[in-house]
Amino acid sequence: MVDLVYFQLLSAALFVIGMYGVLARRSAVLIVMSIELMLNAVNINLIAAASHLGYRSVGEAFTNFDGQIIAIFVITVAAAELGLALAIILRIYRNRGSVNVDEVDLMKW
Amino acid sequence: MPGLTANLQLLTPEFALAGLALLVLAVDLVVPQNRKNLLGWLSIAGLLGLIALSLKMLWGENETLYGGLLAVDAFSLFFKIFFLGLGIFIILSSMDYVEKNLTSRGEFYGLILFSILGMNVMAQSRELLTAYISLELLSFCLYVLAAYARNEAKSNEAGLKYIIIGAFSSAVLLYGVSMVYSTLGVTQFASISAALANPGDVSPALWVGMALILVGLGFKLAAVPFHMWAPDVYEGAPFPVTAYLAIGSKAAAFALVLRLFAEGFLPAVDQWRIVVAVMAAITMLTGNLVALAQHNIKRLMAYSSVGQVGIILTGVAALSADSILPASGVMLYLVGYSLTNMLVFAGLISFFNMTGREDISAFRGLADGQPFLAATIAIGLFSLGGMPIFAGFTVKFYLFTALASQGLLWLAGLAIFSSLISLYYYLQVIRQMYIRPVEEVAEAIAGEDVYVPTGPEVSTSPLILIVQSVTLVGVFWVGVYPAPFLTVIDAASHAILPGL
Amino acid sequence: MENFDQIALALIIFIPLAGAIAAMFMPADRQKDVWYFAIVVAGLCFALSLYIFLRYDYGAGGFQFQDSYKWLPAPVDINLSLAVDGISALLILLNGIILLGGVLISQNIVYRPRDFFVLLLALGAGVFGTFAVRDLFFLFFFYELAVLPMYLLIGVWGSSTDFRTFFRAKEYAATKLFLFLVAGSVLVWIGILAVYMGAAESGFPTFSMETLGRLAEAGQLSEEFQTWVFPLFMVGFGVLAGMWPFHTWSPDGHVSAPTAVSMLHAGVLMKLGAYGIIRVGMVIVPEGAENWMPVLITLGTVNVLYGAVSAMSQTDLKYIIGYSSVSHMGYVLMGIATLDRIGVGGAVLQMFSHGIMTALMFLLVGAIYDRTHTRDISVLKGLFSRMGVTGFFFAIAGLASMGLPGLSGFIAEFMVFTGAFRTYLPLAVLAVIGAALTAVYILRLLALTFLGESDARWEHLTDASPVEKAVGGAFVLIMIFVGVWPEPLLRLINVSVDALPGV
Amino acid sequence: MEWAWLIPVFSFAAAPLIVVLGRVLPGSGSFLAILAIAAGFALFWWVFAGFLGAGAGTENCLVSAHTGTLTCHYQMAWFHAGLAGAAGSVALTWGIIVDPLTVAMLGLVTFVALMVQIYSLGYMRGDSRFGWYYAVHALFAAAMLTLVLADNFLLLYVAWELVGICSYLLIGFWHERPAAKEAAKKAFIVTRIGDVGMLIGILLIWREVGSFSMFDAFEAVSSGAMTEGVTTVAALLLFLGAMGKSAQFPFHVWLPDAMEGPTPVSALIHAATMVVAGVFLVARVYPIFSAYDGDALLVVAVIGLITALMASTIALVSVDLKRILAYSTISHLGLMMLSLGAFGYTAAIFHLLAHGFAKALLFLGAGSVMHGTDELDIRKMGGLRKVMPMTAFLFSLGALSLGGIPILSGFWSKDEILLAVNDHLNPAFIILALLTAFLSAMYMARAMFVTFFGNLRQEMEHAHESPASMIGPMALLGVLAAVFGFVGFNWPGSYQGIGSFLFFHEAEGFHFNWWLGILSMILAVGAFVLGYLIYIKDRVSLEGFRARIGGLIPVVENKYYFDEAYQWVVDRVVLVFANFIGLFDRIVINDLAVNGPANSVHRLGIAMRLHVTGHVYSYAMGMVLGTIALSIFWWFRSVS
Repeated sequence: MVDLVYFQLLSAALFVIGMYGVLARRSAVLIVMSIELMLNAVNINLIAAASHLGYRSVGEAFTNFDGQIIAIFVITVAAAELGLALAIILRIYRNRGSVNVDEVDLMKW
Repeated sequence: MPGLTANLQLLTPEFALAGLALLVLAVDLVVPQNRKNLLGWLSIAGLLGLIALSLKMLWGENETLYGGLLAVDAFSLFFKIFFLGLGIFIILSSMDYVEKNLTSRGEFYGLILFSILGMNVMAQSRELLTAYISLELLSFCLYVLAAYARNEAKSNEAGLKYIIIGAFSSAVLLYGVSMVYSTLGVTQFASISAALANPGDVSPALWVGMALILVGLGFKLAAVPFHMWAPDVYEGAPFPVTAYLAIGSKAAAFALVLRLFAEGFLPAVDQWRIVVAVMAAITMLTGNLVALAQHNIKRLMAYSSVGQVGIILTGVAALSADSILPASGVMLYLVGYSLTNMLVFAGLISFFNMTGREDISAFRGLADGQPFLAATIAIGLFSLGGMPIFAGFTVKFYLFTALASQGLLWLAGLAIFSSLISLYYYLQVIRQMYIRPVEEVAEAIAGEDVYVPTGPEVSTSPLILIVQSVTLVGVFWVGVYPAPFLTVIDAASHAILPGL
Repeated sequence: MENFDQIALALIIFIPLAGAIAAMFMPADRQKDVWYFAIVVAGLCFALSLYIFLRYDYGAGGFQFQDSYKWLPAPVDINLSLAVDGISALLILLNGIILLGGVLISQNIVYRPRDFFVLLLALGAGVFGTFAVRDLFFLFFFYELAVLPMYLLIGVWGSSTDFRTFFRAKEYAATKLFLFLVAGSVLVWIGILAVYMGAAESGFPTFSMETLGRLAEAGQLSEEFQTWVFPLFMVGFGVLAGMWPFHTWSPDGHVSAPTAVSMLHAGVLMKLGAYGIIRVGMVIVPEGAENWMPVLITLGTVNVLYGAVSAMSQTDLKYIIGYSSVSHMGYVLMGIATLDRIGVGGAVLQMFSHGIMTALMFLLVGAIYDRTHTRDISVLKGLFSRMGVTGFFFAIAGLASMGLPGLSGFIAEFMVFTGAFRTYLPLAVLAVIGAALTAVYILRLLALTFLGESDARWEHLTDASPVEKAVGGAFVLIMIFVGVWPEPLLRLINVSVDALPGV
Repeated sequence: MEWAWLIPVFSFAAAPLIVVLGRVLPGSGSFLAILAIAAGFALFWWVFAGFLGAGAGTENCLVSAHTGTLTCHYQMAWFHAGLAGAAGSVALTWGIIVDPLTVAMLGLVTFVALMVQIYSLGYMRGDSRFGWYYAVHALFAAAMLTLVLADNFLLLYVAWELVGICSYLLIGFWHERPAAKEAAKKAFIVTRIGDVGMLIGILLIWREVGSFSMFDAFEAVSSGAMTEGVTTVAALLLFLGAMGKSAQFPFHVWLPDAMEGPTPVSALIHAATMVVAGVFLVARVYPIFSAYDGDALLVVAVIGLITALMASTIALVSVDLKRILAYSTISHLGLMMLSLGAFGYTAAIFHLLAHGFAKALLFLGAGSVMHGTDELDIRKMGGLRKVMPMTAFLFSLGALSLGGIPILSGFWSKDEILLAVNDHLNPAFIILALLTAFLSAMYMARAMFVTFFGNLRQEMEHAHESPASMIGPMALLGVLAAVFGFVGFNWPGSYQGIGSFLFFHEAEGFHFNWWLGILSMILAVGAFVLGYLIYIKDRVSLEGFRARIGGLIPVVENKYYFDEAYQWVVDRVVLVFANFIGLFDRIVINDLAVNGPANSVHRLGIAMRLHVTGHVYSYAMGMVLGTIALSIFWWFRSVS
């Protein structure tokens, strides 16, 4: 079967891309999207690891579900987080007609 | 699996709390707009009941549920009471503010209750996922609370920054979790420590995973360099929420950190002690130095709490398998710190209710207009600065003694030095309130005092007076005779350090 | 009686604290009542301190009035253990005297009088505590407690002064003084923790000075450990003792502080530092002390000369006295540093005598300032003809400070010199010369301020009020008594100094 | 005799009583002081008798091995420095010595003080601070008596300082006069400089001997425990103190200014008693000075000679009557020192006594003149004998006595000094000493003739004779000034002359060196005759002489510019340095060393706050960097 390392590399790449998005984007919405990307990287990592660990002991039944469980939770939480974030971004848009985080700096220093 | 639902009754307080929160939300629908304070009273009553209930049924318990995901022990009980009490204080001191400044007041209390639930579970959880879920529960409530003043740009901005950075950091945290999981295949603290006990065959990826987890928690703690959201969020959030952030979320995060590091990472202490120590050092220096340059009282308190976090982190760095001193030190410090901060914030909130101002220069001459208010704030600030007969001094001394006992004298020295710096900006506030030019003193003597918030028409509300007086007593009590607190705290430390 | 002795020390700490707390609940506007109340409290303290001083059995020596309360259980194991030896007893008496005097002459505090006396009493409690405890935690606790009120006392009730070349705002002085003292205590704190660490390494994690002293005797604390710990105490406490170059908070603090605070501050607070060096530095890390004493005595000599010379060039009465305090604390440091039984005894006696003397001076300066609203000696002249008693007392205080025989200062300085000549001849010679410099600025001050034709501008002046006369007279009598017959004090000092290690 | 300690105690008691009760008592309590000193005087006679009666057998008395005279010693505990009995601690005592020196000094002090205080009743009458005057007088008397009785260096120093402060208070008695204020300050500070040396010397001896008792010190010296070097240094340091008090060159500058005080004060303190304390000190610790064949004494002699010469020259040109007397005092003190330096112990003390009586008389005379004329400038005087005959007579008596006119006491004592100088020092000394003798006779003649003889000026006609309370004491002193000298030589019978009573080591009978005696007699008489011719008859004109030494006159008239030099040092060195330190403290220590770091920390904070930019992505960037740093750090920790 495919070695775990490749999955990990993939998730790492995805995670870093998400990170880059957070840093590079100026639109709040896109930033949130990039965060979702990072979370999905986490999921890949988890599930890969879980399946790998699950088959570690050959011949036995699939034993280690933790990864998948965590992934499911993460997806749920991510969804909630997304909703919350969008709500707040909406407020911002209402109040100042833009979601550009460059302009959101009333408070600094 | 057996025992998953065994002794489920031990979770009654949590279920009840959730129920209470829902109840508040439900009642909110029927309570007329002008009677919303009822909800506050309802929550307070419920919290009081919960305190009594928890003490009654959990005292001396030492059990685990769901196959070790949650622990019901002295440690979690201690923090449970801590958070419930804190909730009472926060609601008490926020009622007037909410009435004046916020819409949809019902959900406010409901959210606070939910967040308390999140904190309680955080203190109980002995497994990474559980910890994460509860942490997010807390965080979500806080995101909303921070943005609660819907029509204030500052509040929105606070919410936005908070949630973006929060989500970002939780992603990092999760990534760390996933790495730990992928290297060890376990997520329970106990198993992690078992695996760490013989670190011969673990891959360095594990350390990175732990590092990322530390980052995620560092965000909750607002430890440098993960602190930058704190001042903005503190400034933008509604005043009571700021207090709640400064006290509650930090305490909860520390509860989690303590349990995680004590029960999970302790065998690898040599790996992370220096890391945490350096983090603590940078945190307290940055926080206190930047606080020197603040003009907004909320921002000042934000940076000061960053500095305080640095000092508390030193205790985490000193955690060791052969002494409960550091753990107790951290918890005692949390008690002293929270009481003191509650005292200060109660004063600040009532001041804000009077004047609607939050710049430090607004406090000029407060001691002549509102002597008691000024005195409480001054006492609180002196206590934060670590002056004796107030809690601040005693808890600092205890914590630093713990550091010394672990040979971390340099860190203790740094911490003491940084609290010297902090004293300077606390003095700036006290100076505004008390020290006035000679000619103004003459006016004050002559009775023709120019200062605005004076006299009965503007005065501290009884609710806040309750908070102030209770916390005041607490501050003096911890400062003068902390032994009773310590007996409880030592029990808690024993719970997370079973070896002792 | 026995059980009263048991609680005497607890009482002398508790009474002023309780007084302060009780005063908080008094009506803010009843200025006189608060004053009377404070007088009663301070009077009780004075009576107790006198009782302790007189009842201390100098024949037996050692620590007496022992009493101990459990405070924190193991592992930190902190007890509120109280006891005094001759040195502490003497200094407690000093504090009793000056606290009472300070409260008495504060009758014309009109701005927030209640808070003033609350803080003043808290300060007194802190000082009593520092002298009475035998546990490092509580020593430090009360030490900080004594420092805490100074900020507000100076900041709120102090006075800003506009000098020709610079402006000295009271908040600046208050902040500087406060931060300086706390900075000093930072070092002390680190030192205390270090000692705890060292003791823990040798198996006794404790803050009890009793135990730590025994550890040091038993050589449980290695010499190099002591050698790096002692400077922490030396400098940390030295700051409060006005040790050069950490003295600058003191003159500015004096200039801005109200009279009573100056009295307590120069009279008692600065002694806390010296006391700390003796009680903590010399006893707990004696070998380190021995290695560092050459430095300390050098700094002390610098204090003496530097303070005296700077005092010469000052034009503000309080600056002159402030610098003279710096100079006189130099004798204390020197005496301590001699590690000679006479020298250390002299240092302790100097603490007492300087306390009384400088308190008297500040009292009188305060009296002058209240009437003339200036302290500029180039403006004040010929006050003697208007304020005869004030001038007379001031002259006596001045003579005492220049070490005139028959007054307390002489015996103390003489003993310090005696000790220093045996141990550090060249520095001792310098110090004797410094003593002569004192005469220069004191006489300059007297000549400019009191002697000479009285100025028309000061026609209206009235002499010191009866209270001031009474307090001042009492101080004068004490100085003469000690100067003529120091034995009653020296009996206590000698026996306790004899017990110090390394002497 | 063991009650000798009471002599000062009377006056010590009187002083505070007068201060406290002065307002209510009649005469502001002056009588208390007089009674006290009178009691002291009476007690002195009793002590004197007891001492003459005492022998080596008497309790507490023995013939000291160090001075060779009968010495009685009484003491009681004072205080312990260091735990009693412990090693390195020392017990201080109230202790008194009664030996010939002390007895002689007691007599002088009590008698002159008594006279002066009675005299002051008239002189100070009506002064606003009459009581204060007497209080300080009493205190002074007490301190001075303690000084001569003290048996240990500490007590001696205590008394030494006390007389100093009394002198300060009395010189500045009329402090409204700026001159008086300054003079008082000057006197105290200048003498203080000497005192520092003295204190150092005392402590040095303590360091060597481990005790403050003089006897222990003498013992240590004679037993060689104190080496030659230390002994000499200690002696010279003590001598510094003596120089200060006795106004020896170069510390003489304060004494002339001290004349700003009331004249009786000058008579008592600055002529008869306090200023001779220096001489007394050297005599008291003579064993230390004379040890190791007296290296220190040579210095004493030289200083004494310089002082004597310099002062007498200045006296010759001064125009203020009191200042003439002051300089003459200085010069005679110099002679005493010279004599001590020449092993003329007896002569020195003898002259000290004789000079004390005569000089007190002269000052009181000057005071009487001032009282009668409110004038001290002798150029404005002349022929006063017509209006104040008694004063004139007594003053002249004193002048002649000090001038060394035979059979008056001054002649005998001065002769003894010359004799000692001649015997022990090299010829240069005796020549200069004789010159001094001539000069002193000369200025005495000048003062006497110019003031009282010649014809009366009309502005002086209002002048009047002084009351009996002033003349009486002068008369008594006059008697002594005239006849005291006779105690000097050995009358037929058992009495062997003062040298048999007051001596160092071996008693010396009275001896008289004819050629020296005649020489000094010629000089003295010649001086007076010359003076008569110059100032009364002006047969002899000084013009030629003046012309020849013209350059020197202003130098002498300006007192060799000592005051100017000192003033320059004070202004240009001391004060400048003090101001420098003051500024240093403010600018360097306070502003740079203290405020500097504080401000830079504050600025650091202001700079550091900039990292919170307010942009959410930069916060995220911070987290990312932090994360990377942390991971890398931890990774490398683990792999290494």
